[in-house]
Amino acid sequence: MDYSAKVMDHFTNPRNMGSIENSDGIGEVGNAKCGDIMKIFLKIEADRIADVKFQTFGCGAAIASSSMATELIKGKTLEEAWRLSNKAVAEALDGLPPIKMHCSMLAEEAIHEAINDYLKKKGLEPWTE
Amino acid sequence: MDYSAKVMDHFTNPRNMGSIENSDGIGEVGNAKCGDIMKIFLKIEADRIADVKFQTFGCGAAIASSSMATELIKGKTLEEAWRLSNKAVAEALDGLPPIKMHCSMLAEEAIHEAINDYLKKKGLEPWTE
Amino acid sequence: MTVENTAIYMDNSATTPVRKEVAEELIPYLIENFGNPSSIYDLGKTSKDAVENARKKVASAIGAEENEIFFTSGGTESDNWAIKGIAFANRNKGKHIITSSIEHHAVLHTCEWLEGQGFEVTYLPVDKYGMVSPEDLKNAIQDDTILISIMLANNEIGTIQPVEEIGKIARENRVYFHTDAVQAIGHVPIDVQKMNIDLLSLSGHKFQGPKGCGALYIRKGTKIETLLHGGAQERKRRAGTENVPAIAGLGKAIELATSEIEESNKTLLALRERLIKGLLKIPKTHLNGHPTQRLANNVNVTFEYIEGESLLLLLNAKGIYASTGSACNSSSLEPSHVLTACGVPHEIVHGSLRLSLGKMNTEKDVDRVLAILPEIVQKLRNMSPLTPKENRTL
Amino acid sequence: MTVENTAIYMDNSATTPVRKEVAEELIPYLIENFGNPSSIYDLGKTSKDAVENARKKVASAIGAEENEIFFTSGGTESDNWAIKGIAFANRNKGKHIITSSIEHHAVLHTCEWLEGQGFEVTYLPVDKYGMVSPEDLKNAIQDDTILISIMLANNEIGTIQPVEEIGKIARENRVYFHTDAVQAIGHVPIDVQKMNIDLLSLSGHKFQGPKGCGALYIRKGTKIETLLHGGAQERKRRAGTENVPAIAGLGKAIELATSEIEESNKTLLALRERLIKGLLKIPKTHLNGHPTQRLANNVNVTFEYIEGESLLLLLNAKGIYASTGSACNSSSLEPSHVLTACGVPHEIVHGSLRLSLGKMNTEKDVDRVLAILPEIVQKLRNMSPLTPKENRTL
Ligand SMILES: Cc1ncc(COP(=O)(O)O)c(C=O)c1O
Ligand SMILES: Cc1ncc(COP(=O)(O)O)c(C=O)c1O
Repeated sequence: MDYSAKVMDHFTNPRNMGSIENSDGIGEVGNAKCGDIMKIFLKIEADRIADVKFQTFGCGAAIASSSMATELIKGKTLEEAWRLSNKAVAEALDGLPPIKMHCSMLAEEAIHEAINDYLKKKGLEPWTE
Repeated sequence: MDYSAKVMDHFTNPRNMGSIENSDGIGEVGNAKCGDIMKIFLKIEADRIADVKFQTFGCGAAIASSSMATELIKGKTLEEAWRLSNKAVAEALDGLPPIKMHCSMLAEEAIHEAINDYLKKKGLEPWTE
Repeated sequence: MTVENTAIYMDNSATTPVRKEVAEELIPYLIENFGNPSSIYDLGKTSKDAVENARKKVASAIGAEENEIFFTSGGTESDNWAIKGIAFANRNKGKHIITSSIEHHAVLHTCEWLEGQGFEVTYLPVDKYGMVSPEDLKNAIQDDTILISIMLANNEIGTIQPVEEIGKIARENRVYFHTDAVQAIGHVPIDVQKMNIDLLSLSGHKFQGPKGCGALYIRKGTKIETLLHGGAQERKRRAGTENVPAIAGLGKAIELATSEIEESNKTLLALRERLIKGLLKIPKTHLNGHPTQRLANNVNVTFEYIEGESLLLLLNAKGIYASTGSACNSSSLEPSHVLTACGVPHEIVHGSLRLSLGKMNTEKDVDRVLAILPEIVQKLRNMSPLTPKENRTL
Repeated sequence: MTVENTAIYMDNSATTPVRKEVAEELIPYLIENFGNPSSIYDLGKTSKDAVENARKKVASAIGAEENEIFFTSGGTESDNWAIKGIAFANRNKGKHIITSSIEHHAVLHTCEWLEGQGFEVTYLPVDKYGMVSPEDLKNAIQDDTILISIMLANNEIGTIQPVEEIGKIARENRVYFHTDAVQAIGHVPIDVQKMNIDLLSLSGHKFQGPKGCGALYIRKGTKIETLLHGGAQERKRRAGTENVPAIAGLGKAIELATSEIEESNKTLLALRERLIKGLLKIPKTHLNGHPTQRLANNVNVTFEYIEGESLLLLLNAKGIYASTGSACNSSSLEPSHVLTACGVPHEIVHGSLRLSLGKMNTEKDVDRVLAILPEIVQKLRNMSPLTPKENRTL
């Protein structure tokens, strides 16, 4: 597999792996049938991502994308986190094989789900764009 | 090419190669289009083949067949010579590749032609069987 | 085995290293004896002899006659030729082909292509062990059935089909029988007479022969069209300058592999059982394929909750080379059609691991794999959102 | 050159020995680096890198992009794939194919097979030098023409076609243009852009690469069907485990061959002209093919009154390896369709001799051939009933 050193590093030593008890928002995307499930746990403080953890069932790219994406949004405002694109995740990993780009998509979507879960719990309108 | 040592010997050192001035019978078969022409010259004395020569345009098997066939009929009676089959020529050569069996056919036919040429010149009925 | 000493190669169903004896057979035909077998001169004759000598060895390895063996560029070409060749040559007789749902893609995608050309294909189901049922086969045969193509042994799960029975049914119904024996050579004794096989595919690199070279056995009298048109090689049925070095190597390899089947299977079987027993100690682990009717070198298990590609990457990091049926490791992003056909649920298919043993593997290798795997599986399970609490350590 | 020292190999258009540098490139992939390029682990990666590295070299040798190069089992498969692949993929657009009457059988027999599948084929005539006329080509193009397949250089007579002009005509008429460049690689500089080539076949063993390995260049965006169905190799367009050692060797060979064209052609041209000049001193001898638009390594003459196979046998006895277009030396018992298409009378076609030069040939070799040939020709002429008195010495 043509993974960059960065991907291999984040795959082998994933950052922010695990779950958060009493998290403020959870996003879960993908399905086992396709071989990829990504679950993101957020701890929000003052509209900022105070902590983030992930659990991933999936390939090296999926795990590395989860790890990198959580690193990239940690400490950011919700809006900044929302704007994290899958391309940015892939770039931060020094690229992904074309066939694996959907893994970075999954990370973007999981973050969106988690943020909206938080907003919904707070009784706010979920974001769409 | 899968030629036997016998074929190679008769090809490289053909016996009875050449022509006979004032021959008693000449047989020529094959055509240049197919790549094989065999010409047999007979000298007949007292219904026996006193001498025989050949000229051949053709492959190794054609030349070897000519050489072997002429060897086999030299000194024989006309009837004996007539009965020389292509199989006998091929066998005497320790076999021919299947694709080259027609070359031994040619030798048989050339001898038949030459004998009939002789018979016709003598005002006799040509043989058919 | 010359992979760096610490590495353990357990992917022998994917490919194998060329054996030393095979390399020695092959190399002289690269530079010294490089003649074209079609050439009339001595240098050509040397090459032709090498090809015919190899043909003899292949024939004798499967109980065929020399003039029934045709060299190809590998298992894929052999499968394509057998199936398309029979289909095109017999379409006035019928348009129906029977195969199984666990064939190699070289068979399945060829059949699918033929469907686009107006042929009708029945894909027989298999049971949970990957076995085709002879009853199902009988029921599937139609008046216009022209070909049955069922593999001898499966490349993913190692299941060995009841080929002799299938051959008998084919013969009774006067339908041509093709078998993909690519994985079986060197593991299952083959006799095309006894097994009523009309066409058989094999591929050199699966039994320590060279890559890019295989053969198709075609029973004398079989009506089949040519796949590669051109020169008069292979008795005008398969064109192209012969790959002399590879053919010579394939001949040597099949001779060695088939003469050593008994001995080699004994060793492999012991390793296989040791490996399976150890693997099944890992919780939530299942064996795929048939428990006994399987290749002596094939182990295939699924670990619940985890995905195979990441498993392979972690194994690779430890110098262990294996393969998986996960979609994430396939360029088609489809999970193993074989495991799926065996009824393994999709989410579990992704957690499959194939360890295919070879001549070079030792008991020590097996034990090392068994020592390393549990912690890797656990690491991934701890990472997975699917893992129930009781299977987590973190 | 390691043929026994006394032997002179002048049949380089039939095949060539693998070059030392190529063998060195190739051999490590047999035993050590034997991994399957589709495998995820390091050993697979090494193989994949070798394949991609070779792909780069092939691409750069013909001015293509890497992802336009697909490895095959040789020139024959490349020709079959190009022609059948285009035909099947574009048959809704049209059923007409144009080729020439002097193509290699890999092209001609493929076209004939397609005629049986409902396609229509125009076989363009050639002039006495074996040249296709661009005017003829223009006139042959119909509304439903989907493919033009004209070889770059002929394997028997070495004639080089006006490919750039043909490419231009194809482009102007929006017809795909395939060229069989099997004999041209390493002798004719090729640029698929400048020459407007859409598909190009090549074969490793014609330029000191390995046998059983070739490539097809397919211009990006070309609508073509797969010929060998199966696994996802070669970006899902050509299935089958990659022949890694051979592919690595082919890459090295094409790099060497194309980088040395200028130098090598200079040497070969001098040898060729020396040889031709000497041969034409033998009475009733004619040069076949074009006097100048020909491969630097090709000499093809006919000697009247004699037959080629027996000529080759006598040359072989003297350690000279060559070839002929005589029917007697072909398993089809058909004389050279190329010489026949050039208008050489049948009886004379049989007396043709091809001497194709290579890297290993020297001026000394040429002179030895020129010393030996006249007496051999004379020996056969003395034996032939066709030889007129004035050409006999016996
Ligand atoms: C069962 C089976 N059939 C066919 C093939 C195709 O063989 P190859 O890749 O040598 O063309 C393989 C291996 O990939 C196989 O395992
Ligand atoms: C012009 C030409 N095309 C195609 C081929 C076929 O190549 P191969 O025999 O490597 O398949 C050859 C050589 O035999 C050739 O000379």
